[in-house]
Amino acid sequence: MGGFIARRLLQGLVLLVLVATVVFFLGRLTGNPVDLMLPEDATAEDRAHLIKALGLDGSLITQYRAFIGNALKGDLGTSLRMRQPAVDVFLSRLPNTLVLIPWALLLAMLVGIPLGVVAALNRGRILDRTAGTIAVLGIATPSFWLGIVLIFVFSVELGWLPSGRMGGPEHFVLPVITLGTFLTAGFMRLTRSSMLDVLESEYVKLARIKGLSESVVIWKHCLRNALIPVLTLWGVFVGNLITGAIVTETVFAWPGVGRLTYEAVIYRDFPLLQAVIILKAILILTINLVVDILYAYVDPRIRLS
Amino acid sequence: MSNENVLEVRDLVTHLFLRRGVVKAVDGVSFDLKRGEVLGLVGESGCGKSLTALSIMRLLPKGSARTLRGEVRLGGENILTRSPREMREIRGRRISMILQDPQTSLNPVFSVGEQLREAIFRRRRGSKAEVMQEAAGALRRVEIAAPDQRIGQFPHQMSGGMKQRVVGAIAISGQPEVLIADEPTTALDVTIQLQYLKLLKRLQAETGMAILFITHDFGVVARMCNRVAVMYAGRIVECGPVARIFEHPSHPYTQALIASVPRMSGTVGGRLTTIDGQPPSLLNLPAGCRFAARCGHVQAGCRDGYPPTVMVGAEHTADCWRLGRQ
Amino acid sequence: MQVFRRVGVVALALFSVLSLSAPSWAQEPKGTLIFAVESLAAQTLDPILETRPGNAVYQAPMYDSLVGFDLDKGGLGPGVAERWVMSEDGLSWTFHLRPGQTFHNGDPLTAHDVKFSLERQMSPKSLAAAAGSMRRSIKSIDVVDDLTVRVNTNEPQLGLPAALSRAVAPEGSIMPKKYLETVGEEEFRKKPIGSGPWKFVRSVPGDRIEFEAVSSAHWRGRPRFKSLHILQIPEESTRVAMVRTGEAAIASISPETVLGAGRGGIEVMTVPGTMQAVFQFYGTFRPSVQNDPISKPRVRQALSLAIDRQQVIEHVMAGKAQMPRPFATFAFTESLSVDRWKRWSEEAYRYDPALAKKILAEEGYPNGFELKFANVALPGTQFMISIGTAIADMWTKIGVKVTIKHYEWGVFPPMQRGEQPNLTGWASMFRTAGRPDAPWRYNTAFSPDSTERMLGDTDNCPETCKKFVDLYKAVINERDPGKRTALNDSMVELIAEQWIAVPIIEGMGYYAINSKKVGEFAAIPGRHELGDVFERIPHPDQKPWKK
Amino acid sequence: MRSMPWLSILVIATMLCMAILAPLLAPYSPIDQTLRDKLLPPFWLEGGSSKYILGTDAFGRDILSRLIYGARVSLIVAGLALTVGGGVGLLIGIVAGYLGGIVETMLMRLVDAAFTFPAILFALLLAVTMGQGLGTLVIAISLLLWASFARIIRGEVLALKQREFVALAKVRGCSELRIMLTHILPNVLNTFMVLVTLNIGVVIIAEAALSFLGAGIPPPTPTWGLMVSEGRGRIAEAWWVSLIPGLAITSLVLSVNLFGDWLRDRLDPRLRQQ
Repeated sequence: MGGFIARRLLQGLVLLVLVATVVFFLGRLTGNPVDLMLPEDATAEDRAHLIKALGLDGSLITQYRAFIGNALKGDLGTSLRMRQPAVDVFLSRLPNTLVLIPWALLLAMLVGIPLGVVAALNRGRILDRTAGTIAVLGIATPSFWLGIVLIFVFSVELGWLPSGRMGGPEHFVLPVITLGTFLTAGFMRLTRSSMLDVLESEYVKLARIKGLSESVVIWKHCLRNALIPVLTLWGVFVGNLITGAIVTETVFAWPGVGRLTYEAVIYRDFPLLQAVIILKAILILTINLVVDILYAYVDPRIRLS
Repeated sequence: MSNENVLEVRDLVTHLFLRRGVVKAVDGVSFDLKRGEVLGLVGESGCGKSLTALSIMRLLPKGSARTLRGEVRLGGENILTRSPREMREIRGRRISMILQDPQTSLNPVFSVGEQLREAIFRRRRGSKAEVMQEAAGALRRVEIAAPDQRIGQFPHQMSGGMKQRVVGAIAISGQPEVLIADEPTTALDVTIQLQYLKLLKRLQAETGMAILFITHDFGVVARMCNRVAVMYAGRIVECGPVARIFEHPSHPYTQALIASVPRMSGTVGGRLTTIDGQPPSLLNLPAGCRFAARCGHVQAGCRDGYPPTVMVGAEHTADCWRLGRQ
Repeated sequence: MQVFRRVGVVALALFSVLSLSAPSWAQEPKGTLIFAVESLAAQTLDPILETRPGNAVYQAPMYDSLVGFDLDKGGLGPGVAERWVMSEDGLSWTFHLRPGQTFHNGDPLTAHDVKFSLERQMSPKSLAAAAGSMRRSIKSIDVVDDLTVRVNTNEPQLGLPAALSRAVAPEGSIMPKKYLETVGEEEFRKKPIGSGPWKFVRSVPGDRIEFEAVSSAHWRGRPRFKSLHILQIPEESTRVAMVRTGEAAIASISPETVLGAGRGGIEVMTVPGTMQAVFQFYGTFRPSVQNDPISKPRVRQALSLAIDRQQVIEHVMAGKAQMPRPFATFAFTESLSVDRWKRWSEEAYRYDPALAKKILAEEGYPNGFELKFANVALPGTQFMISIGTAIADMWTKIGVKVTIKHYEWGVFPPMQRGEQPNLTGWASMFRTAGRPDAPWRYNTAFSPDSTERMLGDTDNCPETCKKFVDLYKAVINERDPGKRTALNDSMVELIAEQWIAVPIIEGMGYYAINSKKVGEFAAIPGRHELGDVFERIPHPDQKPWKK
Repeated sequence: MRSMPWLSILVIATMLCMAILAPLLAPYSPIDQTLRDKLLPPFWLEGGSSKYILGTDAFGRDILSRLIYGARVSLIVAGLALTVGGGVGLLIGIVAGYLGGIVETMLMRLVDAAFTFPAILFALLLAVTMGQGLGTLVIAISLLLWASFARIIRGEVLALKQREFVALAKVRGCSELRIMLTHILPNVLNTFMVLVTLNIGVVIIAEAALSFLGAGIPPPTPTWGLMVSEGRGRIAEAWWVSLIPGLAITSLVLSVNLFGDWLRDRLDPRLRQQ
């Protein structure tokens, strides 16, 4: 177990360096923050000054060496635009995204998993078809569009819910739905398919032979097994949520990390961009690690080694 | 062994409905199971043995298979007409089953103890401790060493043989009157097979339950059963006491089957014949005797209709035109 | 003499400000004014860290600028300094500060703060765009007395007041010397104070900035609302939705949504002259493109004639734009015969595809020619894409085969540098902000040592290029307003006839307004951002919108 | 067992026809503007004209024509992205799964990296670097796909490796390469095809999302994603501009998925695990 975690952490570190390097150079390829910070009629002199002020002078390699050096010391630099430590900026926004995700996941699980089970139990029947269709609809609707339609219907027309922004519980409804829809669909489909496999398995037969009640058979014996593949996708899903929240956060003016990342790209705020990507990667790696450990717990056959 | 039937199957018809068509897997099966006896149900794989068993348990694969006709009388009452919830009450406590493959028949994510507990718990509610005590006891009965440790273990930590014992323990933990054993040893190594058979016999002797023992191996039949029913292409073609069937197999198919196993008497070099040809496709069965195509003694009329069931001796019946005309 | 006339003008403007803000002293501020904007830029409240838009949107409420606005006409007006005079030798400007100004912590605002602020803006750590040029032009700054500052320059700098006016740049913002020196930079950035009509309350990164009205009167006018919240709402449809639902009182919008917003039963306010959309040609002087059609001024003129500007205004800009004046000139452009050029433009920028075709034929392109067209949008000006798409379509209609390529703003400036290989021989969209001083903008576009240098570069400066250089020198050193206007006119003329940077439309700023939340108000002409307007926005009951 | 999803097949076929025969079917050019006719509703609404059956967008461009040409672009994007991304995934999956050992470890770490790295961001970076365009979009979306393909294919291969015929081939002394090509590849193709069908939807949605973030195919070229994104600001007064392409996307993805599910049940029940 300990060895397993240690090895994973090591791999994670290598992976981080890889990611960091990619971001660093890819970012630099995309142009220059100075041009975006200066008014369109700035003189060459103004540019030179700003470049110096931002410490963007010096060759790429020197910059890269400095970046990696500091990064290993845990210093990911200062946001060019906000003149604050990039890590602080990220951490100040992270909670906003993190409060959104659990609800989206909860929605996905509360709706998606039971729906998947029901669909599987009624395989091929109308209920299954409808559930499946709804799921695909969930997958097939661009989330930004869904978000805007939701706003239009529920805030503008009906005036039931706020159009966006963080705030009290009512502010969470639309973003969570927008963020959770795809997830719900995913969970539903996955649960359904793995449920189908489990239902045909011998041990479910045995459970029935024991004369266990149908609900015990399904919700205890089947579901626990059916959830194993669902769980594997968890890591990926949550990862997607953290990064994929960009669209939702844009639509609902949610000051989270997704939006932050987007701005970091658009304004070429390299230190921020690097910090955001690296920290996200760390986050996702951790989540995956946790998921794997959970996995081993749910499925005794898995040995962490 | 009394003469009273604990299980009577009458004209049982179960069909599989597939995209390819209707498979007449169980097509009018009838037999009796007497209290405390072991009845072997023998036949090539795919002749409908397992499906017969599942029909009796009413655990047919959802959607694809359905029992169309017939009766399954357990202690006189037809359980096919029982409601699902009544059926659940019956399962495990009056009739139970051991599945073929121990590897897959235990739930991987629950401890052995837990899976036993569920079974026992249905019979007698009790404190967790008590029930666990009994679970350990159940394991001991199926000759599992150090049951108290085993109880905490998960299936993947056990050998195939041991798993099958656990399955056995689970199956009989409800003290059923009837146990269906569907090729319980085919998945086990030969050495372990023998142990397991012994175990079953012992348990049967102790509990006095009747066993419907499904197998394709006459050797096992000879070792386990009092009577044997030979199944071919969805029908039972011959049925009778083991000894009698071995001496005078009346149905050509039975004869061929027996010819194809090394003699029990163990005379070395007993010749091994194999049955040439394939069993008919259950999708479209031939009119008349289903064995006709492979039968050595096939004659005019064999293909006209399904042969009658003929009494060929005490408790010994066979479905064959030849016998009928004698 | 002229100096006094100038002062007179300023005084008048000052009067108008006072009269405007007078009634608001009447009642106590109440309620919250919520303004939704696309981006809070860097969201820093330290003036030396912020570029123009950020400064103008959310620093303006809490900071005053040394030189302010002419609120009615746009352009320069009194600010922290109520008047400013140039010394006879032209080597220094003296700013006379408005008496009785205080910072939010009660400290008086004095000449020392002005000196401190300007020097802080010029310091190396400053990100202010003009810091470099300020360092070059400003020799020293003397505090004459508490209400008088003298800025000494290396050479005559007619543009200095403009450069220190919020109408142009953020560099004029006045920061509290004493406070900053006592609490230090870090703390100042956390708890900034200024002298504006709004006090800083808090800033939530990526979400919003909150201000509160000052408790006393203010020369910019005392706010009618108790607090001011500026929200960052990136998605336009969401902004509009929030105005509809009343979650926001005012939202910045783009022409695309003006129509919808209007139909949605909410007020749409427009700010004239905030920018000019232009199409321009890089490196036409380079040998490599000598034989390209677009190196011929008349061909470029034909391209202009092919543009149906009314159509663009009406349909792309939803009617919320107007016919442009010559490149980078507006109604409020200083020392320019604006009326003459208005008339000139109406003629020159007319729609005449027939003539366009004719010219092309005469120039030897009866079947048109291939034209590469770089379409650029700055963040928040997506309509530039639409305009580009529209005129490309119009050019195709006179037989020019346009291949249009879109660039995200960030990748465009690098293309302007060096030999401009990727732009030479191309037509490209550009945009120029509304600001009162034409020469400054012309310099950055046409001087051989400038970034865009459309007429020629230092080692290859053809006829027109030379002409421009001389004119520009003359303009910036001419102190007689009359002569200066004449020179400005001829500079504008020179460029206009080159058809090298051709205005398409004069754009406006747009705001969707919930008329139940705020009363009618006017923005500053040429000033897109509302940072200097919030304090004058009334409650609906104070000044309802007339239907 | 499901029956053949005729409706889905019909929808897919229609869209394919639209894509292939675009120039013949489209009543107008997809990019020609008639500013005077802008934002006309579909013909069945009042104010709509039979001239523009599905109405016009903000530039007075015929939505039907844009829809038809959009099908072409969107499907080309999907096709290319799936070939590139799916292909790479297939290759890596097979190699990693079959060779195992250090190669597998490294490749799979790479896959993990891909999962940690926000694909949408990668797309953004590419878009601003290389400029928007088909190439960029395809690369971006491929980057989004290959990893998941690789993971699933590898799983398949691991299972296949245990099968006799592979062992036999080894015994017969076939080279690794030969085994991969002649024994492994054909056996994972089913899985691959199913994955492809199931991912078409993913691609089209990704295309839409990227257009929304300004990293898609640049205007005026019509793509469904871009159309939805362009019209989003007008849901209030001109819902058809974004709803119609939105419906097109949804119905295509829906059909493709139903078809894919059916294909999956047909070809490869094993795949249900993934």
